[in-house]
Amino acid sequence: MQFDSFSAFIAMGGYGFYVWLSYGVSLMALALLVFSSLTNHKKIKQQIAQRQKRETKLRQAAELQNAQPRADISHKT
Amino acid sequence: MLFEALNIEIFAGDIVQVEGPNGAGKTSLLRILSGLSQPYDGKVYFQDNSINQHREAFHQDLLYLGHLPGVKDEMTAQENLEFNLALHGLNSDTAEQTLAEVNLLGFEDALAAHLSAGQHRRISLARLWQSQAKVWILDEPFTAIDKLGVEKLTQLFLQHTDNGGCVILTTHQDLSLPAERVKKITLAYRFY
Amino acid sequence: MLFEALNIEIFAGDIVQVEGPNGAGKTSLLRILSGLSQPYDGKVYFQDNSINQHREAFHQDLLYLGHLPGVKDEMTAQENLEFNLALHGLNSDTAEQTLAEVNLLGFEDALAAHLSAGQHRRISLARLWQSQAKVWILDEPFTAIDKLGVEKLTQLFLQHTDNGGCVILTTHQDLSLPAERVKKITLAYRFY
Amino acid sequence: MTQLSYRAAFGLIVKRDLMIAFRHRDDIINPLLFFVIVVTLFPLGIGPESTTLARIAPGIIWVAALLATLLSLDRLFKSDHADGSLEQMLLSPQPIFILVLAKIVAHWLLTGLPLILIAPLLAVLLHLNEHSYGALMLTLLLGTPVLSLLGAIGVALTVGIKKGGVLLSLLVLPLYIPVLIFATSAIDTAAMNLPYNGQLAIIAAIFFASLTLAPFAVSAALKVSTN
Amino acid sequence: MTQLSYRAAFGLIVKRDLMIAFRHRDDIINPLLFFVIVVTLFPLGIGPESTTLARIAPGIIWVAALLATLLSLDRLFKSDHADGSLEQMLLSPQPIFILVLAKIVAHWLLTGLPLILIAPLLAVLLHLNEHSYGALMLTLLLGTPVLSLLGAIGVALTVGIKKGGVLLSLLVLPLYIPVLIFATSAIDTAAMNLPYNGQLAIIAAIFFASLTLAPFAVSAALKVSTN
Amino acid sequence: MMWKWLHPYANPEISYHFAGKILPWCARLAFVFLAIGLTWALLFAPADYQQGDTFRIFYLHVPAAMLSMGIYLGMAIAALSSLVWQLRLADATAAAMAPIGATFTFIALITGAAWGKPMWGTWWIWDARLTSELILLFLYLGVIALHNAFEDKNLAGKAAGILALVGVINLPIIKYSVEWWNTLHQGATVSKLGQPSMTADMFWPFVVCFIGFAFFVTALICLRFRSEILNRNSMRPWVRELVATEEKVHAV
Ligand code: HEM
Ligand SMILES: Nc1ncnc2c1ncn2[C@@H]1O[C@H](COP(=O)(O)OP(=O)(O)OP(=O)(O)O)[C@@H](O)[C@H]1O
Ligand SMILES: Nc1ncnc2c1ncn2[C@@H]1O[C@H](COP(=O)(O)OP(=O)(O)OP(=O)(O)O)[C@@H](O)[C@H]1O
Ligand SMILES: [Mg+2]
Ligand SMILES: [Mg+2]
Repeated sequence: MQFDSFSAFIAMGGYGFYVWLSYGVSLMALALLVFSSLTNHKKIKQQIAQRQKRETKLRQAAELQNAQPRADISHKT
Repeated sequence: MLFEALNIEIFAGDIVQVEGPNGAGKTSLLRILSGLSQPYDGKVYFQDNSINQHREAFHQDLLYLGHLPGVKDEMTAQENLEFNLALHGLNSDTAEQTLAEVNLLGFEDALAAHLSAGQHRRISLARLWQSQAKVWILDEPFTAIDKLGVEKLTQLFLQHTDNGGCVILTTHQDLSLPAERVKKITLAYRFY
Repeated sequence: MLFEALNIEIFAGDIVQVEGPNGAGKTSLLRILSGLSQPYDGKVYFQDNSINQHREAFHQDLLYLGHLPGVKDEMTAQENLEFNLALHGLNSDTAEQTLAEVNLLGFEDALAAHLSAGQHRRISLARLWQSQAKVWILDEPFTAIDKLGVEKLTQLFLQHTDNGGCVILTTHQDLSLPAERVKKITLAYRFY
Repeated sequence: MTQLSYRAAFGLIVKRDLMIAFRHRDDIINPLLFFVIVVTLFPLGIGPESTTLARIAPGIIWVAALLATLLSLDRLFKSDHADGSLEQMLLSPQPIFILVLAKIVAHWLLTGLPLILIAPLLAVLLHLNEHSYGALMLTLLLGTPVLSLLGAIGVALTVGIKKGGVLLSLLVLPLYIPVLIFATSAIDTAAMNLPYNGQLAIIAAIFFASLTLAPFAVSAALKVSTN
Repeated sequence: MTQLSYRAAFGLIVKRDLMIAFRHRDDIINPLLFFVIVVTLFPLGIGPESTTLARIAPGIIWVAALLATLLSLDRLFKSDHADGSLEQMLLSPQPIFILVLAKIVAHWLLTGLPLILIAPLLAVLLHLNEHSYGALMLTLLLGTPVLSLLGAIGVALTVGIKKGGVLLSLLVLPLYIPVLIFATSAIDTAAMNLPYNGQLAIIAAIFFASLTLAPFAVSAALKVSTN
Repeated sequence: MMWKWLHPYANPEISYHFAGKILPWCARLAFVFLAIGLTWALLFAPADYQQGDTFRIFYLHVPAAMLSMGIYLGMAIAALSSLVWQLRLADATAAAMAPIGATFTFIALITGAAWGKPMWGTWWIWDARLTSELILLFLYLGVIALHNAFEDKNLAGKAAGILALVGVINLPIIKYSVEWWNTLHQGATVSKLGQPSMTADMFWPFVVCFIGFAFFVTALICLRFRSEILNRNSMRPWVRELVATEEKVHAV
């Protein structure tokens, strides 16, 4: 252990601002990178799922449309 | 100089088809009628007022669709329609249903950039279903629209004129409307 | 994914009309056939060679016209046509007569910027009259073209196929051709 | 059909333009990066001595800001014109004045503001005199809106012309010169620890003048160039 | 139908591009004016002392040249893409390599060459050291073609993207940095009346390398971005 | 042949799952190494006799600087193999690497600046190494911006790949030119980057940190690679099944 006390550790021999600036900004940048990578991954999955849902909706709409004329005919006969 | 001594009066209930070969001046005429271009000579009046002097009142009653659809690629189909409606002071809450009218159900959330030429056009045409403007000026509204779509549009025009509106349009296709409903203005090709 | 298990063979003498509603994928299909887009999966062959591997030989025999006319506003109608012909290795001396074919007589020296939508399109279509390419791929060639022009083009297609060429085109209008001459590929709207 | 209130029409346009920009966040970041890159080109071309750099820093930062704004001006009306939306706006029943002002405000929010935020960083890179930071920020705050307002006139005039890029800069850069001169002079004065209120006041006057006049000029220009 | 010879195809494209430019002579004059205006902004932003100006003149002239080239790059492929001619060229039976090279050559003739011709004038404005004129001209002669060649890669990559303007500068400016550095260093060396062959040789090497490699990169990029 | 061996990994589905398998291991190793390394660096490594405690910045700065260049090289190699051998997965890899490399370049710059202020008295000088690191950041940002500009990620990958390659050819030229430029008009009098006398008790924590960062990078590449694969294959049945089953798991 190089430091006698916690305050000495924070002070970093008078260079605390620079050292903690470096460590702080670096950690923040890395955290941001991890966070954005994770959310990006999730977002892509969500988009794929959403598109799938839309397609089923469309397919149902199409089936409904196809079904309708037939229903009319059966009604008449 | 494309036309000379052209004197048209258009009444509520008219469907006017401007005809003529390529380059006859149809687009130029429609742009002048809508106030986008200034005529070389002559004037356009709407309800007895010159359109230049009463711009906002005229635009309140005008719906113009030109060669370009006016659809932003960066917005979704629904956002595009909502913006268009709001800009013209219309209620934009029912945009979703209106999109269904033009067969874009399911594409509400698709960015316009991902849609085909005809689908683009449909977004801009969707406004017609909500419009309360009396005068519709449409430059080749059927471009890139498939047959069913053309049919549906034609019916809408009929309905609009029945309700006291008027439609001025150009198209190279024949309108499937009874001849007595359509007034034709034929522009000839003038060799200056 | 717009189409799956699509397997088309096109022979000399065919006029193929690709049909389908807006957004069905007609443009996408034509762009893949011409080699402008790469298919997600699958291959295009011309005379038993993959078009990607024999690009120049294929392009020697191909004439593609897309949604955009490819006409420079800064050049005159004639210069545009001459450049287009020369680029494809054709004789550009008769450009003036060819312009007459598409009814642009008198506009040879007009800058393309001063021409109407349909006249633009005509400049790019003029190449068809000179083309010696076997395969014509045309995306909505009749856009903005008036009725007489459509008729004339249709006759040209017939003539081209009679001489052993083939035409692949999309259009939302009906072709005024005997049904047995036209093969149709109908793309349905696939809900994926 | 109801006539929108002016506030509502203004908000509608601003919201739309911001939305479009945020869809492609790069639209906001790229002009900024351009600003940074242009500033770094100068030390590379001129040499690394910090005294020379400090001497010319205000000029370089301001010239780079002018150029970055210039390049971003296209966003104002060009793409709206190309896809026909501008035509629709001109034909809407809203006063053109409001639409134009809204578009200019959105443009400043998307380019001017980020420039101001990143400027101190560039000042560090160029070893700007430490007394000058305040003046740099203040001149940018008052000056960048002027760039958007005057730029809008240029774009409106050239919107119908296909290759407007360079023509636009020819029209607009001369209009920017007064702002450039007073702003850099304010920063230089500040470096000597002297008061620079005079220059600031002039820039403020230019700002208010262009705020009231530019929208009218733009409306008129748009009507002409979409004819 | 005959396959055009490579020379004929090359000539056809160059002739066409020159013709289009001469129709709108503004296309040639505007980048030049931009160059001049940007250079004159600096004395306005920095102050008129001739020693400072002379010191920074090579850097400013070269940076302005980079920016002027950058703004003119749009002409290379953008408008051809917008009206469909690029598609037609890619589908022609000519090798893409030739077409691309021809377009780049035409671009240099229309922008690089005029820049070189007007540069001495600007050098006078900025009080450039009189020993440096030769070096300025030589570096521009060897350097501006590199700007066109590398720029073409950037335009080809962004041609399909709507708002490519600023993006393009992001891609291209970093690639321009070596030319900027060697050129200004050559001019500075010349000002001290020392030989600057070394720097010239390096610029020449960069020129030949990009002349042989850039057209391939451009062809590949065009195929991707028009897909 | 090598291709035979590589073949299964050219299949997106297999490589997606492969990346998924090694991801947690890399993440754990990264965590362990970084925890040890950074604690060591901050608490136990001795202060430099000249630079004092600012030397603790070294343990972030140098790994970040080295990785920033290494990742660019890796990206360019991936881009080359994608162009030459048409490996679609390779440009997914390249695309995955760009934001990571940019972040490390940014860290190298910030830590360098924060080190420079106490040591040289200024945040920034136009030194060769510093300048070329800044330009490297621009090159990364260009690749990322280009990649973002394309909607179709297959095209985006190809375009960004071409740019990355052009950039890598330029990188040595840029580096060389910046050095040349700087030695020629060197005016600043600040001390050059001092070659620190490395003792073992400074060297080992550095090595541990470096290994930790390397694992961290690998884990992130795996993660982003997986996203890229999903994005490019969103129409494939296996992706749809995968997403659908995960959706169900979430719903329950
Ligand atoms: C913004 C400022 C700085 C930047 C961009 C920067 C960049 C770099 C780069 C690119 C490397 C090369 C890594 C490699 O060779 O693999 C490096 C290494 C290094 N830097 Fe910095 N640096 C900066 C400031 C500083 C400062 C202020 C110091 C110390 C006083 C410093 C000390 C070192 C050391 C000791 C190395 C390792 C040298 C070696 O063994 O290769 N750097 N830096
Ligand atoms: N850039 C794109 N990105 C994603 N999807 C697209 C893109 N362009 C088109 N599409 C989709 O591909 C489908 C087919 O488009 P295409 O342009 O081929 O249609 P089309 O049959 O030519 O229609 P139209 O008759 O309207 O011209 C459309 O449903 C559209 O949603
Ligand atoms: N910008 C212009 N400058 C000069 N003349 C023009 C300009 N635009 C069009 N013209 C001329 O005006 C005439 C009419 O053009 P317009 O676009 O109105 O035709 P159109 O009837 O709409 O044709 P199309 O059916 O092809 O769309 C054309 O003959 C054209 O030569
Ligand atoms: Mg017309
Ligand atoms: Mg289509």
